[in-house]
Amino acid sequence: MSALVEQRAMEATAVKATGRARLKWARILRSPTAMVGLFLVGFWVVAAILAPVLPLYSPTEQDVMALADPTPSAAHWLGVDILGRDELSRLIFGARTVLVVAPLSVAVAMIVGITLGMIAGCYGGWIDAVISRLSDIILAFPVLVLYVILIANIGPSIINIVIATTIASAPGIGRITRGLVLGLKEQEYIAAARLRAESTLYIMLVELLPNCRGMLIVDACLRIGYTIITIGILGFLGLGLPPPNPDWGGMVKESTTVLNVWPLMSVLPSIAIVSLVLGFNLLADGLREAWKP
Amino acid sequence: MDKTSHPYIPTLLDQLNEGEISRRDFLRKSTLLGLSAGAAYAMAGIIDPATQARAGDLPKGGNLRIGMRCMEIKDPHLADFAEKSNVIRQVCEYLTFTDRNNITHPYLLEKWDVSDDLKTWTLHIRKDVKWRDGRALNADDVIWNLKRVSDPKVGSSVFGLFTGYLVEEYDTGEKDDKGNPKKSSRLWSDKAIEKVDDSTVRLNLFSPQIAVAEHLFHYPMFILDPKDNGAFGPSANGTGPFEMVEYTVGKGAKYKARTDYWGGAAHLDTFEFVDLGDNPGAGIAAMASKQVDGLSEADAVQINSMKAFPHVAVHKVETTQTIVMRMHPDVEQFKDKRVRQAMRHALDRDKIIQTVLLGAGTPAEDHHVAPSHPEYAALPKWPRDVEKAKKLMADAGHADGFELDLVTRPDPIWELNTTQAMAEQLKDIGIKANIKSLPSAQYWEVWTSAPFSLTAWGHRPLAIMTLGLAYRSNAAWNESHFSNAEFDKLLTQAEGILDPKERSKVMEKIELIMQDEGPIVQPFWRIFSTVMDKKVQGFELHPSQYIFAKDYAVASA
Amino acid sequence: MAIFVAKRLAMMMLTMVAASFLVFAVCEFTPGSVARKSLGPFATQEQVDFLTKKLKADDPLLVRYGRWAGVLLGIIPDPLQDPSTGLNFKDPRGAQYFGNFGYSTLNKLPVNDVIWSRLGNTAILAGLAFLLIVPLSIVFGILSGLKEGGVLDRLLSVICITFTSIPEFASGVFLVTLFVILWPVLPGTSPLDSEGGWSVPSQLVLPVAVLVIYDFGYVARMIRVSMIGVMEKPYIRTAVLKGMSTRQVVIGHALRNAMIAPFTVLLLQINFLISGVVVTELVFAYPGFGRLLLDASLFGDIATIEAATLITVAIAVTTQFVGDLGYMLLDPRIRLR
Amino acid sequence: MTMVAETISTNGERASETPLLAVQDLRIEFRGKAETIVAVPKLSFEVKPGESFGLVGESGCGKSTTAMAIMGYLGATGVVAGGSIRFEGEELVNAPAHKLRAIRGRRIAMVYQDPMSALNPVKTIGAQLAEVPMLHLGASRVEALDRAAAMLKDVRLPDAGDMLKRYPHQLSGGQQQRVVIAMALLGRPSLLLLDEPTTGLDVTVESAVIDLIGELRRRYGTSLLFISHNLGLIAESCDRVGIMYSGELVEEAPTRELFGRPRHPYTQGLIDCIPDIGQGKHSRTLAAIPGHIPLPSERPRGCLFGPRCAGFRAGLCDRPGMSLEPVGERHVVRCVRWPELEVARRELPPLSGESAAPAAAITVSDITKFYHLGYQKTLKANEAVSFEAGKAEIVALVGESGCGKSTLARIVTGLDRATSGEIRMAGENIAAIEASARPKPLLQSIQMVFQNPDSTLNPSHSAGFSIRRSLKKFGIRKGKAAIDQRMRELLEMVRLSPDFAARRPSQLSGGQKQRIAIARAFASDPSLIVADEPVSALDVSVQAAVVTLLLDIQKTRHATMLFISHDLALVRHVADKVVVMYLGKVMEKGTVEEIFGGATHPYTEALISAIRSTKPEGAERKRVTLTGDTPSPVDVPRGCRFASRCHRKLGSICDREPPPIRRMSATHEIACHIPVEALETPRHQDEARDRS
Repeated sequence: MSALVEQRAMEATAVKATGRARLKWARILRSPTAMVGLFLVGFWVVAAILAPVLPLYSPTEQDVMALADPTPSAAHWLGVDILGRDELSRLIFGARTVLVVAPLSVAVAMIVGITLGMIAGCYGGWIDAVISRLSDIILAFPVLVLYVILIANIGPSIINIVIATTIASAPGIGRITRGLVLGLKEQEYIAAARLRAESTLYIMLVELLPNCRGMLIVDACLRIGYTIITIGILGFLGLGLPPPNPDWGGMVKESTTVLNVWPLMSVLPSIAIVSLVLGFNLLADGLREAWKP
Repeated sequence: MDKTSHPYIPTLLDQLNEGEISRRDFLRKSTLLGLSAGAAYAMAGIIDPATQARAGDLPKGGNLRIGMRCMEIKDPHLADFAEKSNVIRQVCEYLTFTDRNNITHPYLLEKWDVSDDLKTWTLHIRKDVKWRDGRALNADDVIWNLKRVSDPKVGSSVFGLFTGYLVEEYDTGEKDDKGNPKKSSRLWSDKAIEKVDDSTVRLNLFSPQIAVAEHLFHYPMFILDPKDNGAFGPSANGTGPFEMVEYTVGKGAKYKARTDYWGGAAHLDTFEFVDLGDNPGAGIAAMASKQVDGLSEADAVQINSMKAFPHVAVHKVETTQTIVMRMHPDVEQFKDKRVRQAMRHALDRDKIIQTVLLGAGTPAEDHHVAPSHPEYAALPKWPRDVEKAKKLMADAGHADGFELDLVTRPDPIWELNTTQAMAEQLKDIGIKANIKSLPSAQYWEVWTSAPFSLTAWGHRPLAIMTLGLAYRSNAAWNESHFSNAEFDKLLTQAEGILDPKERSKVMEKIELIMQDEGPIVQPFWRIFSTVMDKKVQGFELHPSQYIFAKDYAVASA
Repeated sequence: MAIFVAKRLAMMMLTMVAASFLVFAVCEFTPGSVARKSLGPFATQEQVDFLTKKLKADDPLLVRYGRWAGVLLGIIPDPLQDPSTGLNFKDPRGAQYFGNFGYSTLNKLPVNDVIWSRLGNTAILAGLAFLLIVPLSIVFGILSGLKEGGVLDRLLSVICITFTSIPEFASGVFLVTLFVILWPVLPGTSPLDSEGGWSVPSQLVLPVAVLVIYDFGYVARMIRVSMIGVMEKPYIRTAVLKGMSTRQVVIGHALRNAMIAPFTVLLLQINFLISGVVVTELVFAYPGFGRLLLDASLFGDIATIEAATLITVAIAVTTQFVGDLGYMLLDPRIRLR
Repeated sequence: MTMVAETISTNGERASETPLLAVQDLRIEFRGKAETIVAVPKLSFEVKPGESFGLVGESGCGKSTTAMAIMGYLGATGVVAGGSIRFEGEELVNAPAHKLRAIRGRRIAMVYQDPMSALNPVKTIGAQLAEVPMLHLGASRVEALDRAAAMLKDVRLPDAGDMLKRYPHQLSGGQQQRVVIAMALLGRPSLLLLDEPTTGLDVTVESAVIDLIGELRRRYGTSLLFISHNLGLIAESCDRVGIMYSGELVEEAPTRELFGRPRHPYTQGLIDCIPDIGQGKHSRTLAAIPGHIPLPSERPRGCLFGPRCAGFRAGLCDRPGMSLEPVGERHVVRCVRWPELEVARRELPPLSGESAAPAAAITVSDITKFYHLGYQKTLKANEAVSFEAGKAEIVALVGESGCGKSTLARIVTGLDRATSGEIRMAGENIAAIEASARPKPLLQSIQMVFQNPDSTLNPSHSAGFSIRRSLKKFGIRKGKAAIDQRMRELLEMVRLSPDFAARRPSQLSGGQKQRIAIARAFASDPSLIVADEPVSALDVSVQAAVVTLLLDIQKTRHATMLFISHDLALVRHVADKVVVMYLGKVMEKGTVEEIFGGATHPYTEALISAIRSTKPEGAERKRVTLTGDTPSPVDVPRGCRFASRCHRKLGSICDREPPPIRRMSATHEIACHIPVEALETPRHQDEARDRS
């Protein structure tokens, strides 16, 4: 055995020895990066789930009195927005939207992308060629342009954002999946499965998919982060989810005009976006580190 | 008093003296009837703002930069945004000029004469007006322009204004695909626009119209050089105070003052528009960095942000600019007029003004006639009454309310904010309006077809102008599909009544119809505002958002 | 080599055809007709119908696409420029020439009159950003990849991840607050002329900074991953055990290998920057390509959208091609295969 | 403590001669986040000037880590936690960086396993070589390149000038390793560390590299620290050998002494594990060492080998603090029972039974497999391969990498399809039917044991998963209970306790994974097993156990087996018939006796000769050293495929014409231009011993 391999094995044992029998997920606990990410994401998820039961104002209720001084006060802890709506409530309810739309979009994109990638990787030949070429074409579009053209033309709504995300992300996911499948396809356990008359579908779902899981989860986290940014950008461009539902990007857009007098109005939703995206990015990074083979 | 003055003017003066009409009414009416603005102002005992502006010794020279969207400007007669007309306005001019007090003056005209029946308008063109290429402005030029905007093929919005007194609809005799007779429009007669002599043009109307002078100041109604054939650009010939040097869509416009301008050279040497895009924050940033000396417009929220800048002066003007939430009375939910009434009762207008405009507005009364309109008739106010509104809803069979898409657009942001504020208040009577904010271009596509929508209406000096465009049955811009025979009759009647007192009586009826069964909920009249660097002098904000750079000057630092 | 280039060119053509068709199809969803957009909102329905017929805008999608492609390739004249439309649209280049992107219904100008100067402006912005992103990301990536898990790696990684998590509009907002309002040392907008009292270079600082902040972290992370991989490679051990210093090893052996994989990523940023500038250009009122594209998309100006699409796709495919060539230069293993 | 005793025992005799390298009480730890792993607890040895010292052990025993510690290169987590490493009297542990840099590459140089990855792919050979003299000898670039060229000549690389301009990937594996050796020698080091320098190279290439190392060592007088798992290589290349087990030295002695009279049970076990080329299938069973090497965290008390040792005595062998005890001249051993155990050495029983000539179970005729790689590029993996295997027979396919043996295996199993030719099994031609198109009974009757234990089981599923799946899919048992029952039986058959079924592959050792794979292959009761290098990735001590197990099961199940291997010694031990392949073509086929007996193909001869033996006398065998490397299968020689490397090449006919098939007997065929008589002339080998 080569020294390097031996050394790597030793190091790996040192890192993993205690976690051998445990679930992969448990390894996250030892990655500070992942933990910080998990905390940030968890914070928003919990806030979003609890939003209806928390003692918050309605996110659309307009308090005209508070507009006199929209900065934080006892009544409105984080102040109010440009229409006198409670900022804290809008941030938390805004999390609900983004935490539904982004993961949902990515989930749909993942399903489509993984399916295409699996098919391309497993069957190869002209099927692979067609799928790959189509992916190349879509990937040649700059992502944001794709979003703007799509959303500007089909209009902003949750469904349309899901469609746009799917079109924009599925080729990338497909490509990653295809790459993983091409690597795994030559593994001997796949040959063993073929030799026991397993169907291609079975091989894809049971033999291949679980082994792509790690990479795909990491990728999904990154994509959710990116989709949150994209939703924010669409909101900022006025192509976001329709008002009055709180939308972080839209909140920034609404308040850019009062930046110099009431900076909190745009800074707070910006921080919300950054923290959530950062959470997903850190989580992805931590997972990648923790699951490094 | 002028000999040639209109016979009705003494009556007006009496009414003024007896307090039956306001000063402003007097000014408006008398100038309308051809009295010179200077004379009218003198009779009314106030100082003419035009002379006031000129009175001070404004500094000469320098460059002024104003931040404004710079869109396509291919055909001035097709300009559909005030911004587009502002770009052209520095080069090309109007026959008339309506000042910020809604008083209309002759401009490229020396004066106009109106027949007693308000059907014959004689326009006397100034003889000292020269095109940039040195040629004098003549009647043929004016006729070419008037005929061009009256041609439906050109597609100018002036066409809509002329419809009903200069332009008529006719049956082409052809059938369309469905077998319906094809209709088209044309000037009602060969004599409709008539050349009297080289400097006189006569308009022969088939129905009386008092707003002709105002229509001639409608923003696309530029007088262009026929040689340019309707095209505009840096090389375009104009009568205006500036020559356009450079124009880049989305970037900006540059002008150089003409030394030979007929009205006396502009104070400025050069003038610029700088495109700051659609991001309202950019305007503030540009002002903060002094990259521009002013903005063409700044909403109340922007003003609020900039008023603290030491170098910035805020300019405001009361306008009849407004926004209406309009319903198609032919859709299920709005069929019953009680629903529409309920919606009017549901509105807390002061709260909306406070929230959206930070107070910069006055409550409106759902009939699209503003207190500043000369024909305004005061009616009892409709304060917010949710109980009454709910009862009306229940009576109309909508006790549980209903849910409907409400179409609006994301820019300018005050429109969207108003939509949100109104939708929030409608919730209280059970109407759940799902806001659909469409990009402007798409919004204009569904503008008239969406059953429930918000529309901003620009400033117009006369209420009948708007009412005729927007609420007369089958009118060009009848977005609300409102159709009421009595309303139409009353409106036509009002358009032909010169006596403000008399007209107010008709207007009251019109207003009541609007309040009773009209298709709109109207929250406010907007106070229009903008900012200029304090070094900018001679700037007066025009309610139509018009920029007249020739009047402005910059103090050297 | 010739075969390789030919293949790539063919692929580029195919991609452009497919992409332009896809955009054409997507634009079908936009309400509104070319005729209405050309004539303006106040034209009578009669006039719109006339022009629709004239332009044959009711033809099936494929026919119209074919016609558009024909105009582009200079096979047929641009129907919008036909005098009989009464639109008075005139392209100084003529109505029929190769590369005719047609007439913009938004700007009422030939697309070629508008798009190239905008692209030029954006190229300045993107180019400057790229020039900063490359060295910054390489330095960050290499330094943090040198010793995975080390203090420096942790620190730089946190910076990179945080920066990539800041959307452009947020950093734009932050930077404007700081450097325009609170401490006014930079101009808040970038109209690209110096007459507002600020030099053009000073107007580029903030937009470039926004782009760099958002993008460099991502590239640095890619380089870091690659660098970590390289540093674990046996040939690095070979170099170290030859007696070379860390510096010699990094410069002499690791750098070039570590750049092979991220090279494509780096080049892809050109692509991203050229069109990903929409937000930045909007925030800073920068007269660029991104804003044009946004306006065109919102207006439904198909000619401009298509032109922008073709240009961005061409840039994308070209950078990919350049990426492949660079890849070959960097990695002798795949030379001329 | 026994430190003093150890020092004396290893150093005592020739204390006057200062060692070149003295490693003393070395303790190496890897400090992970979770815990610390002691890779090497306490290790002492030395290398004398001019000496060649071999360090032998299986994977994970710490031999390579030790080498890295000497170079001061233990990575981010590795730490020398105690002891000293002295080189020419200088302490290397915790030496400052500049001092280490001055030593590395100059006074101690290293040759690595896998030369391809040891060379920088983006720099030319010249640039990489020139660095050494420029760095250490103050040479200018031109000078350095001159020296590099000279050194390339010394390592027998042709056309040195051209070679300098090439990139590593343009060189063959053997050439790359020569470059690495040249690089190491350019600094004129006094000590050369060889870390598995030939693992991964084909046997014929390995042979040449080892010869080169020996020659260069004599020429330059460099001391060697030779690290390998291959006892044969060590036996032939080293003066003195240390055997390592789980981080400890268990025995150390001069080579002849160590292999002649091994005292430690582990050393003995290792030697017994290795099939001897000199011995045929039926001479003896392979002795397997039970159990597996303990993880560093699971080291037992006392003797580390205790749990696997037949001579383990509780109370004696599990006492801590075992020391190396001298057992003879310069011979030390870490075993308290060595005197008793030496007497009780095992005699290995011969394997019983002869198989009669059976009916053909599978007939492969004229199988050809071409892969079209692109324009006018064809990879000829197999060309006209024919052979047959009788029922319950073991046919070995032998050859070096690229010979097409694995492709053939894939075609037989249906993982790939033949371009042409026939494979008849039970009368049906299955050559062109891929697995997905094969009927279930056919799939069931052919199963495969794969090469790589790390990829043979799906890491996402439990070890028992695929066995259960196989039982269910082929309907071997119905119902969950019956399937589980059968699975337990199968696990028992491969000597694993039933609770292994629930374990994850990541929790299993390589040997255990291969056992599971064997159980899976036999789950469907196949009549043909294709075993593709089933043990080549395993440690020697485990290899023996797995091979023995495979043979046992094959025998009891009467399954036919295609045994694919590059290891001729193992083949000789396992097979009934042998097919020798080279570049997709069959060179020779015959019974195992015929192949290893008299007349053979020159290639077979080279293969056999390349095998290293631990038997001291083996070193005196005259070797056949082949030149060059196997050509690419895309660009095969026109005539005899082996012509370009053949040491018995007749002349241009070999290059021009495909060789005729020489029928040596009914079962023995050789494809060669050399006439039958010439082929039959006795070879250099001592054949008398073979037949014993």
